[in-house]
Amino acid sequence: MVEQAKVSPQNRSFHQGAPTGPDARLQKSPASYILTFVILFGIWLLLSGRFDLLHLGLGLASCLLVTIFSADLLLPAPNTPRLPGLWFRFIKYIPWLLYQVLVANIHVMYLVFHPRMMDLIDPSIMEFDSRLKSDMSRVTLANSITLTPGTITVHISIYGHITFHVIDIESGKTLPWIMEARIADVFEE
Amino acid sequence: MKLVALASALLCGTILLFGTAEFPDFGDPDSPAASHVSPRYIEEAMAETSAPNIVTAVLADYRGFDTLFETAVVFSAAMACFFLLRIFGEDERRPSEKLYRHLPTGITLRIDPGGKVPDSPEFERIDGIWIPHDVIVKTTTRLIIPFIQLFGLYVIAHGHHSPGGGFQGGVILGASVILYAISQNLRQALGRMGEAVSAVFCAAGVFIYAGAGALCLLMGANFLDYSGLAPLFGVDAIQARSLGILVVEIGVGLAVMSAMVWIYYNLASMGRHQEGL
Amino acid sequence: MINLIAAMFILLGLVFFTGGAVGIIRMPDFYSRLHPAGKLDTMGLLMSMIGIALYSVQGFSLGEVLTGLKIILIVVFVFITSPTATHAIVDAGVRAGLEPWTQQRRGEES
Amino acid sequence: MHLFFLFAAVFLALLIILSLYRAVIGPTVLDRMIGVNAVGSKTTALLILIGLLYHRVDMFVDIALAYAMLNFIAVLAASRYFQKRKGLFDEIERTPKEGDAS
Repeated sequence: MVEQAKVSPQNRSFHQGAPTGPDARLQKSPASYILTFVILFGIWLLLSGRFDLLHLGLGLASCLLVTIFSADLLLPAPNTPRLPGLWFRFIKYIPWLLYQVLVANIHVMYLVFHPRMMDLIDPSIMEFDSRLKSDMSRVTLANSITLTPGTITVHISIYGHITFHVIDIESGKTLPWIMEARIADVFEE
Repeated sequence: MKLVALASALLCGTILLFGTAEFPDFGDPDSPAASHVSPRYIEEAMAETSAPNIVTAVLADYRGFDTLFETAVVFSAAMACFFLLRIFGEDERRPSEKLYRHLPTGITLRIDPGGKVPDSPEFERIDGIWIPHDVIVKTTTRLIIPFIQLFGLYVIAHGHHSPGGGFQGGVILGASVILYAISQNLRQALGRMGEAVSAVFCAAGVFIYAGAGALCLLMGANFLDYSGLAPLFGVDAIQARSLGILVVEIGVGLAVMSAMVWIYYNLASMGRHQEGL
Repeated sequence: MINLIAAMFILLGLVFFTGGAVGIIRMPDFYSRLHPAGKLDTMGLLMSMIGIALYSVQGFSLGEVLTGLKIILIVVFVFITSPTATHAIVDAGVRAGLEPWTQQRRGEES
Repeated sequence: MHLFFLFAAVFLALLIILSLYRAVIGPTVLDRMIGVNAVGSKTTALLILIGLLYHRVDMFVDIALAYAMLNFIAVLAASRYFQKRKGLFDEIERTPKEGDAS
């Protein structure tokens, strides 16, 4: 019934790379409550589209409930003065990411429809050490890598060691490194 | 065993198919439902309850009894899961050793019964079935759970105008809590919404529904005839029916949400509430 | 005019969707199937949603703009969750010990 | 334009059948999950196309959003379940060469 812990290939090596501090434990602060409430209420207005008193009142009550349940989930211990700049830089990062995703998509489309696909693809597993520190930036990197066709993040260890699967060597050669530099700029690390 | 299941499913299907022969034809304009019931709902629902979504009006107002007992069925399903599966006390096959992971180094400690438990925030208690330190899933779900919950509440609140209502919104809310339990672990989910809380909410949902009906009785109207609540809300009878539907939907949503979460807790941890999926 | 642009976007989205569907049938193993499955579908969804949003925002009334924004909300949601779902599946595969298919393995088999 | 949406919706439905092939045949459980995930993302687009056909996009957007959410939760739960509980290992041993598809 109980499968004992299997050592995965990634965990086998306790190799180099600066160990990070512990996850910032989920903390509740007044700033995070207020910010969460404002964000949620904006989304509510978008969803609802009705601005009479009853629905606005229901919206206030719902946002309050969700804020109480999960303010520490959305913004654990926010560093409030830094946030607007971070969001602005993140929004600037998105068009670049979309462009890269589009280019990579066309590459994978070419592979998929090519009659001799089996000769063109050469799947392999690559890895590299990321110098990103915080959880958020690492997750952004991992999801960006996964979103770009041709590369999938398999594992990201607590040291920031990233393992990813590539469909052909071309896809994985340069892109993750460029991405890492960009994300480091966004998160100022 | 598969053959027995297949045979019984086929048998059931055959019986049901034979039963349908007695039904009126599909879309038959002379059948009782199509000649009396549906036209009345379609023509009068908007004027009588001011709910543009006829399905909601039928579900929560015209056929309120039906929905009341559907909610009761959901509640009793959760109760049945609890009585059948819940086991109190420690698991004798796996004595109460505890596993802790030191986050900065990734080293796992095993603490035997009676040992000293580390209480520094650098340690994280992990499941014995070995949960990977999957920072991607954890962080992403952390970010989207509030929005899923907001959407669930939106679906409950806008049952009058858009598809949705208590059942759908309750399912989305319950799914958000289950998502939290899947992405973190069962213990943290229990800390956020405990077993007692889910049980009380589940009963409270049914109570809100039945209580709204009983309140109508007290105000001198029929059971679940929300127009009797007009003096309480301070509006006319039609608006009162609309608000009554909303109150009932909230009750249904509460019951469905906590029933889902409660059933999940019992099923995922095999009744012990120690380690889950 | 806007209709034409919207139709172009939806067609482009359908092309990406086709790529995803053909890809998960043609690719040799589990890991490489994930590439078209997770990502081409996401791109197809983005393209077709942009087309539909353009088509439905023609009147510029409040309700239509809100509907368009909701469609964009779906795209944002899928762009956050789809990589996570892909990662969860690939993680399950690695933990189960599935070996990736490579050109080398192909040479040994044939 | 209406006709165009109709044909697009029918074409998407055909693509769903194509993905369903992987969900039914797929040599391992994980292949089936890929199939289900692909069907889910196509269905989200299909729902909104249906909304356009009925001229009620505002309603179908809600349904599509709920569908996308539940699809994500389902895939995540299934992958966790097979990771922790179910005999993924057995299944892989029974089909040693799933890589020899032509």
